[in-house]
Amino acid sequence: MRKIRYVDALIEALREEMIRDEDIFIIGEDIGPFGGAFKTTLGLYEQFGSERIIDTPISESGIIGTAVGAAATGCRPIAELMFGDFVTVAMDPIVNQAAKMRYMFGGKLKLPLVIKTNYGSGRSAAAQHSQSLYGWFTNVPGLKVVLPSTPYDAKGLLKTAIRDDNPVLFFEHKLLYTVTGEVPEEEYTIPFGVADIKRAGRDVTIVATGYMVTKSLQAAEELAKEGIDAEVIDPRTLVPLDKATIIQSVKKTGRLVIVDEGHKTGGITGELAAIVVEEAFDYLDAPVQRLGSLDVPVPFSPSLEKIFAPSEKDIIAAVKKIC
Amino acid sequence: MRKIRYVDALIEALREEMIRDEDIFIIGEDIGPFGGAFKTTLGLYEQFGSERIIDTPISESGIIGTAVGAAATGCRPIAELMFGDFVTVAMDPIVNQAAKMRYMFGGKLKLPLVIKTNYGSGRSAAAQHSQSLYGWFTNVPGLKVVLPSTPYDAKGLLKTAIRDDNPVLFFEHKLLYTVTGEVPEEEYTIPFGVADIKRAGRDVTIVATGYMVTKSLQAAEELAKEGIDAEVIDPRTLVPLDKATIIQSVKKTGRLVIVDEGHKTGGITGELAAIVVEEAFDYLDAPVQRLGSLDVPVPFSPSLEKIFAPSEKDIIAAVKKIC
Amino acid sequence: MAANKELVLKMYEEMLKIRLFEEATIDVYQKGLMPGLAHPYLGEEAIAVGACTALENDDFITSTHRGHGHLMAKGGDMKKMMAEIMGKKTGYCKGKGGSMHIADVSLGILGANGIVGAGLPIAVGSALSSKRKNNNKVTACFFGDGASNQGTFHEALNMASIWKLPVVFVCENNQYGYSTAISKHIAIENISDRAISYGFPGITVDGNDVEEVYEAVKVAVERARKGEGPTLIECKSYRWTGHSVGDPGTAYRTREEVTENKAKCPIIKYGKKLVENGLATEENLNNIKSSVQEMVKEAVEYAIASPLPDENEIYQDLYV
Amino acid sequence: MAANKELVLKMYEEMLKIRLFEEATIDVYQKGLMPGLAHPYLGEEAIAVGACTALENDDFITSTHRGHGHLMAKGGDMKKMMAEIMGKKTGYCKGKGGSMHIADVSLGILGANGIVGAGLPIAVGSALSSKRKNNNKVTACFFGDGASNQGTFHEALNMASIWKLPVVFVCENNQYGYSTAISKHIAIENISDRAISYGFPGITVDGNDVEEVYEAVKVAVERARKGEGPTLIECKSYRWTGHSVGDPGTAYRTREEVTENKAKCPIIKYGKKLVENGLATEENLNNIKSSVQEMVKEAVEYAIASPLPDENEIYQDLYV
Ligand SMILES: Cc1ncc(C[n+]2csc(CCOP(=O)(O)OP(=O)(O)O)c2C)c(N)n1
Ligand SMILES: Cc1ncc(C[n+]2csc(CCOP(=O)(O)OP(=O)(O)O)c2C)c(N)n1
Ligand SMILES: [Mg+2]
Ligand SMILES: [Mg+2]
Repeated sequence: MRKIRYVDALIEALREEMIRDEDIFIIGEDIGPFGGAFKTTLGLYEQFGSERIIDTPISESGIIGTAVGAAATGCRPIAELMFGDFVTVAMDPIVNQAAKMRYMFGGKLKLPLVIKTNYGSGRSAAAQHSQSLYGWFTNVPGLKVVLPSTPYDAKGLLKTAIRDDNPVLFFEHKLLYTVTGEVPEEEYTIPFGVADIKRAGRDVTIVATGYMVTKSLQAAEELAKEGIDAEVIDPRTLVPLDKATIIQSVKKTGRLVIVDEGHKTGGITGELAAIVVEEAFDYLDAPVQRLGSLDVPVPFSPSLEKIFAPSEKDIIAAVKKIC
Repeated sequence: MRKIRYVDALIEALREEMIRDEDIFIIGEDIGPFGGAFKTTLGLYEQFGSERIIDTPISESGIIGTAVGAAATGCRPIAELMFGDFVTVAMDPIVNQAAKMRYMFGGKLKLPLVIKTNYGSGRSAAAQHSQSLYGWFTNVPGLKVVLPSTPYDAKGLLKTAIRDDNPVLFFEHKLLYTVTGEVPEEEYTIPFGVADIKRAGRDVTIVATGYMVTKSLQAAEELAKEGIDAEVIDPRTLVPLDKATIIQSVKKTGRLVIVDEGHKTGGITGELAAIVVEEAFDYLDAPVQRLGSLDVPVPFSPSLEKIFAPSEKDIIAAVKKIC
Repeated sequence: MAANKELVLKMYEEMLKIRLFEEATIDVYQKGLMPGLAHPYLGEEAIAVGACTALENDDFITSTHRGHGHLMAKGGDMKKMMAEIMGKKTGYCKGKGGSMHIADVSLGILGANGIVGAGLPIAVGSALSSKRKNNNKVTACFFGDGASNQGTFHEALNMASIWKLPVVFVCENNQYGYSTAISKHIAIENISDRAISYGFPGITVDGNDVEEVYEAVKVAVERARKGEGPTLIECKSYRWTGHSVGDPGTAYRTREEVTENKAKCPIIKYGKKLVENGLATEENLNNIKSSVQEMVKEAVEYAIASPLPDENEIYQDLYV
Repeated sequence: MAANKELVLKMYEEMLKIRLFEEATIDVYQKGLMPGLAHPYLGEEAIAVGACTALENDDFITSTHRGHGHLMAKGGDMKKMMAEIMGKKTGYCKGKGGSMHIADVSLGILGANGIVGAGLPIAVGSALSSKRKNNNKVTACFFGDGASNQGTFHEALNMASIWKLPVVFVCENNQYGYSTAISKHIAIENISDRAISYGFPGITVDGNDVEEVYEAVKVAVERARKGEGPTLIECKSYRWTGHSVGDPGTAYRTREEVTENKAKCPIIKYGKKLVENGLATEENLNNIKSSVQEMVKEAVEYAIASPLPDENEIYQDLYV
């Protein structure tokens, strides 16, 4: 199968969907002729023009609020935030408007809206351009939260996000943009709420999100050399969450390591651990291990940043602690 | 000991601290002559005047950003958000500025800043005026998060918050404002990071936050009649968190129920459960039970809102499930 | 204007509907039949009615926490509104939203809103939608003087301007944001001057004069439909009641000030004008009043008689 | 102005310091010595220098992502800056912040900022602080044309206005927000007109003319110190480089446009003027240049020679 980059898989999804449905447009900062700060819309302006690839002023609340209003009136907007850290300047239209309008209005409208952004450390971009803030949104009913970890997933999940009639937050990892992977030429979508077993194993379950899937797979290869057979599960969508696949795996392995790039405290690893404890308590042979980023703002200097997020080594150590 | 209302205990703390320290001022909407939408500053304007009780335009980002700038330059501002739901319009100055400035700047400044607001359902205020959003901030290193559950705690914790040199988020429950409780006349403060055992017990540990402490204590009384002796622990501050007291209790009881008013999924109950599983796995005799609000926006109608947040009955049922 | 008898009587009736409906909501509140609160529109009827009369049925509006007037003027059903305000299953939102969250997309009503300033970018969005779909629809965006200090005001007006969107920004300057007098929150005389920042027209009109509002909005709507972009219309008005039904509204302003402003009642003023100009007789007006009274009474009865939502409905209407 | 020889030479030197420092940061980036990115201030030197020269040492500034110029003009230490930009332990923030997060409170520098528009309310806060403490300090708030579309701009200017705070809003209109030309994001000619929305003076000056900037800011600072409130000063300028060191800056504008604007070089222009007016000789200017070159060289060497932070430092400096 052909191999393409994560970012190109995303652009392909955008392009195919925009051809399919006239109601889709993209709105965001510097996404037009410039193609986006991370080149996530490269070439789309040339194909679809300024009416469908809309460059905005620097006004994130305005951008997301505009997308909400457009979604409420028959369009299917895709709003791009240049960095995931900028959700802080647009929380109200996401949390108090998009997530709640349908419910508050008694089901009177639908909001087919995708908010597309990136996250993650590793590029020396410091504390305001490196965060992994998606955890917050798992605590906001009415939203869906997607974290693709491969080019294949990126394309399939983005198409599903665009076709979904609910507001979807789509978080891309900056370090994945240039990673290549197999992506079929033919059309496909990936349903939400279906976890992917990225590596089958018998001894321990590693549930990992986004870029941490890559790290976990690397760790699993190392562990295999030492005779530990890890199963790596990528939930792909945090909301809806495929609890069943995770629970089933834990019932098989009896051991669970959770790896996420959000700060450990108050992030999604707690929720994932708690679910397993609630639903598979009797199958757990050891305490659940959670790995998250350190509980400090993302430091700038490479010597500090490199120990900020969970590493392959950290994952291996966590697994060994319980295997 | 004299009994006063939660709201009056808060005002007393503000008054005493403002007398003690000239650098303190309060800034927010309608907090001046009007005394605040929840009367949380009543009488302070008369005493301290418009220079120290500052009414603002409706500009929450501006208000919190202003407080950050004032804190960075030698003042000790207390910023009030009229409803906790409005953190959505002020996330950036809280999360990207206040929480990170000291760290990003290499420890170059301190930000003695309190952001004071309320939370919670139960007043038919619907989806945009009833949320319990404090969980997000436990995932933001650099902030402290306080949830007082009694008049006594309200006063003592607020004084500590005001004297803290770090940004503190202080969440008051709307249904507690008019609740009375014992508050000594003499000066006291309550240290952060020290949980309070609101009721000692042997059979099960209930960790509850804010208004859920009240509900849990009621539940505990009911359970006592049936011979179940519950220990009710109020962490009081979510950041810093007194893990030791919780762990110790669980080691004693072997059973844990967590009760919080945030939406269950992605909220703080997962974190609390995970910590206990990590640190007291071998002492747990039953799966941890988590109670949170339902995963829907807060509905308006009383017939729906009354089943939204965990009730005494829900708590009793959760305890019985594992006792 | 004066020529169109049907229109002027309709405007009179619409204002009266809002007036009596709001009096009824206050009554309902005082009787303990309303869960939570509501923000009465009393005294501001000419704005909603003048503006919505200048719109077509399928045009859009965005509303605010003080939304009853806008909803009604845009065609909202009184029964469903009152039922919603009481949290009933038969209400606009099946009881899930309440006073601050009523919407009816079929009437172009994109929702009241509990977050001050949040409606402005949403209005930009619906206007962008109309422009993209080329369907000739205009959006009227209502918001208060207090809301004009929110960042969203600035962002929305700027975006509407650079894209020349079909939106009319209707600022209801009722002199207060909650307890805060405008002199304490804005340092300029006319909020309409803020349009200068975006390069489109801004005008100030008498918000107690329904025809003046209507004419101004009509011009702006035409401008919008022609693709010439947005207009900011400031309607100077006064909030008769406290901020919400729970607020007497007397702690931060004098009774004299209130009385003085109530004397400018947009409805009495308009009624007089109609009679003077021979467009209506006292009897006409009285008949309208009786019929509206009946309507409101029915709405209240309907709402009271309606059931509360069933508990299992709590999980419905979240995701599509 | 022309009378004060010391001052004019100082301004020339300060501009040159920024210029050569920024050229060095680009060089450092190209050599792979800089982690992450930086946003060069090349071409805008006259703004930072003109503005900061009009300030006292203990006045405050808030800066932006494009902050090197402001920091240096306010007295920032070149060595600590370069070390920080390289992520070194000896840097201003011990390597924790990098180019976008340098602060030095002892010099009144309240921080560069990675969030566009976030500095404006912070500046209002420090100005409020000064007013409360009655310490006569003024805050200068730097921000870009792009930032003037953020909601925080609106909220901050309004708050500063109603409270008559001692703050000077310095808008660096360098014609672009990232790749977006100003004509695409603002529909009016002069951003300074936005002051009308708040009722305080707004003026536009030539951002390539350091004395014009200086004079305008001086007037505004005096006004601020007298308690008369804020001023908005728009400095028309041009961003010589791409948005950041990683952006060639040629995809969205023509080379001609860049060349044309570079011809207005504020430093060459000012040097010429000084020589023409007999305030400096070519030799003076060359001497300044040599000494600044030396300074920059030393800063780079210092930064290169400095160690990276130790891993255990990651937990330091979070809470007091
Ligand atoms: C973001 C936000 N801030 C504050 C409030 C609380 N609040 C509700 S209405 C209101 C006053 C609004 O004033 P204005 O915009 O003039 O509208 P009016 O009430 O006068 O119609 C305030 C402060 C809110 N609902 N949302
Ligand atoms: C809230 C926010 N939105 C977007 C960005 C990305 N960004 C950084 S600088 C910039 C352009 C800023 O333009 P302007 O304010 O004119 O300053 P300039 O770069 O021209 O100095 C953008 C879009 C950001 N850092 N923060
Ligand atoms: Mg008002
Ligand atoms: Mg610019």
